[in-house]
Amino acid sequence: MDLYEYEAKKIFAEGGITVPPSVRITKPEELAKVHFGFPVTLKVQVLAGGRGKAGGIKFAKDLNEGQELAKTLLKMVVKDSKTESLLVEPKLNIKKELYLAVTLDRERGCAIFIASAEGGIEIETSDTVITMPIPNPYHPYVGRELARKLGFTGNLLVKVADVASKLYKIFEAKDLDLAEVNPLIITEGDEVLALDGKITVNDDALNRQRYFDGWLERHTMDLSERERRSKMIGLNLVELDGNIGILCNGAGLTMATMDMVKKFGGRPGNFLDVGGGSDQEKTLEALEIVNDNPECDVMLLNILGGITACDEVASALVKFIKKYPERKLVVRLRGNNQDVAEKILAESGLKLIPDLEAAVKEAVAQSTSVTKKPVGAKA
Amino acid sequence: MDLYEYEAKKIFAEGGITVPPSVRITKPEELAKVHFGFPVTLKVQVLAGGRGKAGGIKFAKDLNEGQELAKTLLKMVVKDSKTESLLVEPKLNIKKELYLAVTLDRERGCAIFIASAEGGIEIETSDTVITMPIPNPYHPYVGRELARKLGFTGNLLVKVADVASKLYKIFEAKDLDLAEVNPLIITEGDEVLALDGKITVNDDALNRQRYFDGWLERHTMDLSERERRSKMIGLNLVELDGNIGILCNGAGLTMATMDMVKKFGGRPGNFLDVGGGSDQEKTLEALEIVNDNPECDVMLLNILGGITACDEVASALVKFIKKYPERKLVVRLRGNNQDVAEKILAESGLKLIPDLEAAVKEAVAQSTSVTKKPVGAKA
Amino acid sequence: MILIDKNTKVMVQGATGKMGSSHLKRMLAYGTKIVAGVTPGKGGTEVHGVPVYDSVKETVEKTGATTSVIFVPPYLALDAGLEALDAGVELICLITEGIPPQDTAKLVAAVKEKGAKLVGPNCPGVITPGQCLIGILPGQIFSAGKVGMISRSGTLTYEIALALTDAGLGQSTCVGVGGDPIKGMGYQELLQMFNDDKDTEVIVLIGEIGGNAEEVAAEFIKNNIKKPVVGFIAGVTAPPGKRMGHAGAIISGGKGTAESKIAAFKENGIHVALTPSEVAQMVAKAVPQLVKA
Amino acid sequence: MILIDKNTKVMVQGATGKMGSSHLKRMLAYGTKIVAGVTPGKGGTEVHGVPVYDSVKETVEKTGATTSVIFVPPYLALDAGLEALDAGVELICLITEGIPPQDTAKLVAAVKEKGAKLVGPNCPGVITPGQCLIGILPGQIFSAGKVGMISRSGTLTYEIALALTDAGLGQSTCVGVGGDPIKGMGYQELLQMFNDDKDTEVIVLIGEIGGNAEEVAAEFIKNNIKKPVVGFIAGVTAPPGKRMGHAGAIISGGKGTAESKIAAFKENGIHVALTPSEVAQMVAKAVPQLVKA
Repeated sequence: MDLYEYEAKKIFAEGGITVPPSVRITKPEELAKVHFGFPVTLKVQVLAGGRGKAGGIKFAKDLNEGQELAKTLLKMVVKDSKTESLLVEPKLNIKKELYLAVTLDRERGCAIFIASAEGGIEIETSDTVITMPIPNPYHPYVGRELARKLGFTGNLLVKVADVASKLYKIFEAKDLDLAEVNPLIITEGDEVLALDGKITVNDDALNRQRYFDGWLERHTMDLSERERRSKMIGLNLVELDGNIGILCNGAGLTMATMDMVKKFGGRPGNFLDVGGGSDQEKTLEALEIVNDNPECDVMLLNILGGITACDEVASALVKFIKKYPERKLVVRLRGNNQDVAEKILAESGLKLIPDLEAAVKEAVAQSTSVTKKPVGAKA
Repeated sequence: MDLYEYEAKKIFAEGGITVPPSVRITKPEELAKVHFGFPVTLKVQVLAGGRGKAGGIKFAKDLNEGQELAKTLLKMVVKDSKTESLLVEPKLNIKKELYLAVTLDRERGCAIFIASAEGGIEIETSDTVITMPIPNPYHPYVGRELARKLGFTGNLLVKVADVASKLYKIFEAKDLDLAEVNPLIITEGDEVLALDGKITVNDDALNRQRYFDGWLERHTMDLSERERRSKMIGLNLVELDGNIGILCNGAGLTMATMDMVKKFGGRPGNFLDVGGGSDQEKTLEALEIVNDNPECDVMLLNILGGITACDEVASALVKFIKKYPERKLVVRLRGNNQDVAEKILAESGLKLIPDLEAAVKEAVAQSTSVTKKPVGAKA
Repeated sequence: MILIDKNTKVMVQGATGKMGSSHLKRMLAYGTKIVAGVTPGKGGTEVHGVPVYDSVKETVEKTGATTSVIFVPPYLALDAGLEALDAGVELICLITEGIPPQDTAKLVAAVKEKGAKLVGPNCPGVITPGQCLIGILPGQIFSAGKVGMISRSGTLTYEIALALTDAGLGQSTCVGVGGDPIKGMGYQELLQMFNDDKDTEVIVLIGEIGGNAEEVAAEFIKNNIKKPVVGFIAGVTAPPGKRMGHAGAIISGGKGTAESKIAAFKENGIHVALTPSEVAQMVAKAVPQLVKA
Repeated sequence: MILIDKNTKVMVQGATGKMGSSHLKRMLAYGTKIVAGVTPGKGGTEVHGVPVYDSVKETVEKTGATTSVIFVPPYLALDAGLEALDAGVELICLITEGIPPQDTAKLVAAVKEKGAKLVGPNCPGVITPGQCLIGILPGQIFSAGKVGMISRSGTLTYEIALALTDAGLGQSTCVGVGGDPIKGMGYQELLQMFNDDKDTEVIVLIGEIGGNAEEVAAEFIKNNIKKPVVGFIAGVTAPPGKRMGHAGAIISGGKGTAESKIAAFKENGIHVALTPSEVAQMVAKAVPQLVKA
């Protein structure tokens, strides 16, 4: 779960990291609440990255200019991500900017610091980046070593090290995937502040992080309606721009099926993994979600019944096809209880194709031949 | 710092360990506040152990009997420890009693569980005791292994393990020297409750355990006035029943000096370690405390000036002897700046004995010859 | 074969739960030597005829089990894994999905310290066909032979195993390493084991988008692996920035694409198949002597 | 000699504090090879002519120091100790008093894991007379010779060293293990080192009330130590249940009495002295050839 900048900063502040004073507004007239005087910075609160480049950060010299800017900014959409509010902060005198983040490193299998003495950068493409594995349990000397490697000495070494330690503590205590301060700034007065930040909470930890209870819903507002629906019932849907609706069991098999669709000349319309051991009801819900995509011309169902019973899937299919008799449907089923499934499907006129490549080719053929028409439920 | 039972139980409850309902009273009439009905158990809240044997735990069948008992109990003193209040609890139906504690083990250098399937016992003398080292960081399987070794199965295994895990978490989070539940009881309904408990907070951790801010003063009320005074200025005084007041630098040397006093026929009146590198002022305060003991006939000062400068000590002695010219004082000084000290002392008529055994023998000789008389400050 | 064989003594942690008990039954039916189940508080009972104990330590003492398959819920998995390690279990197969990765990181560190082995989490398990199956793999799809398989995926592995079996190419051992970003055994360790295994003649490596493990493995293969390797990468059509089912399957910051992985394979002399049936064809071509008449 | 000699390169953690800097000066004056001080944020400065660095790692890289004496405040000691360990320091001498014992326990565990050595906490340090002094011991009291000393106490050690020096009995190395209940090196490890040290001919063991380390050591001496041992126990007159200065010096539950320790010494053939000067007499008697003319 990605958090908004203002939420990340609240968490930083609770963890002892200094952030600038700020006011969050959702209407231009609320700008009058600003207590720290002008000029100010106005920043759109969106979940997508690249907000600055997209024009989502503006400076206003007075209230008038600020309110004019706020009107436009509040309506802004950055990479499909809607502006939730604006964060207003004073313009600060910056002496130096840094990048500082904690995340999990796949290769090392542990948390790491990622840092750079250049701030506000695209960390993926910078060549001034330092990474440092973090031992568990954490001890403050690790943060000091990081500050030293960043080239700090004296008081600033101690202060930057302190921020690093606090950032790790937040990362650990809140089960984050990412705790990023970018930039961490040093003011003319040698104050160290988090000027902007990003936090990603690990989705699997949400049920034990009571702090985030009830947060998920308002952090999924950038998802499509079907993606949200899937998320709520525990299915993983990713929408694509093709016309073959795909439904498989298992993430790897779903991706491989999409890839084969493309290889044989088709265009996958989505990724949908119904997971292992899904029952009739869940399979039916998944079928409905794929069906609801207006771009979907053909549906390709690929179930390798290792643990999943093919007959359960077949029964769901029969119900589905009764409701949507005009839906083009290519079914590949193989594995557990395949023979029973075959019989069930034959009765409702559905052909089962046990060979995966044959099934994919059939779906592609149907998708390129169909004339587009809406497929609704049977009246 | 030892806590009262009611404080320990409050901490247990905050840590998720079930304790019986209770009411704490400081006056007999407050017994009317009891909300769980009679019969009840009345327990004196004292810092000393052995309260039960001393008659500090009584049962009352009704309010009348309870108030009568409370009157007596509130005045009770157990091993020099004054009753601070009474804890009133319902009488429970006990199916089984256990002993369960977490403490640090010197030999293994880590925390350990100490447990016994017999509760309410003198753990030092019991032969049914299980000890188990606790890994750091802690994980709940350790508690389950303990419960299993105690002979539990089924639901009780899970419940007792859960109490063990919570007890360790409290021990760690609060920097305790000892977290003891004795007895931990199992009721007829298989509820697991801490019926009595003892907590010792590590004194060195008090400055980082904000929870205990301000607790120290009311937990030292069993100390003598001079022991408290010493504690407040960071000196370690232990009062004994002899008549030779002892003041040394270093704990080991102080004990060795006491031992020599005894070996040569004298009776040490106290243990007082002024510590390493004490200055004039602190040395003077220490001299005053020893001097204030009415049993003290002779004072023996033994300073081995490794780091401590002998001349600093000598200057303090000169001031002291001006204030208390009649005080019998044997001074052994050796080490750093011994020559300067010797000169300073000679001027005020004090003889310095560099040999330890000679000094101890001199103090013993003086202590057995003096006629007792109070030594006050010079008018 | 590697990791497990017909003599491997296996316990199941979380044996009395719904998933644990149903897979315990399947594993038993397959012939796996399941010697015990472990569920705290259920000691003394039985699951499908297998005795249940309260702790791993007790289980190890009483049964000599050296391997544990774990089915406990996500937030209890770290504790279960550490309990197994502490009791001296040598191989842990962690099936559970949805473990917070900081927990996994702690378990991985402990596994390294003890010199034990961890497969998973979020994995289908390990099978040495005809001898031993631990986890949730469908045994009937696999057949004994000389192909070693390593995969980040579950059903895709079955699909490829099916293609191999259909083509008469049995497997020595198949290891599903799991779809999480932080995990136990990785490609290199297993590649080395298959390289050193006399029963394996060719290795199939099934990767997917996310991270750079395949790129690293490709170079490792070039420098260390003497046996032919056939690779497959899922996710050519996956869009960037979206998690594709597995926690670890995500292209982020332009890294972890299928193109990059396929290129790395090709540069390092690894055959790359584009469909499951192509995997079987390439294996057959690489080691024609393996194909059963 | 054991642990330290004239070639030992020593750093001082907490070198710019009041205690750290004054003892750094004393150690330098004694001849100890102090190569650096460490204080985060003070890197680039000097203390008594010795360069100060910001981290132990940097210090090790730049000076090759293998030993660290730590003077930081109690709540920072665990971090300082772990920093030293992580940077590869082999011997840590932790002077700081008042460290919460759960912190010490964590440090002791890390020391064991790394195979390093820890003396202290709450200890006076170590001296190999005439060669190297680390800690706060008064160097002028000691003299070079063949007596190895191990002690839980500070000034009592000086008293006994003084008696030995006065009697012409110099010391090979003296180690103050510290007065805390949880600590680094203990009697057995040091006894073994002195036993194996060609420069040591007799060992003086200075114990005190609290715990049972002396009882355990007594049996260890009987079974393993070939050199004569003279023991001394402080606290014969200490009352039960009272902490006598040192955190570890307490008789509790009837355990840890001086009587018990003295009895254990005697039962295991260890000479027991009752006063500091008696220690010197017993050493002289045990190894008369050592007494200087």
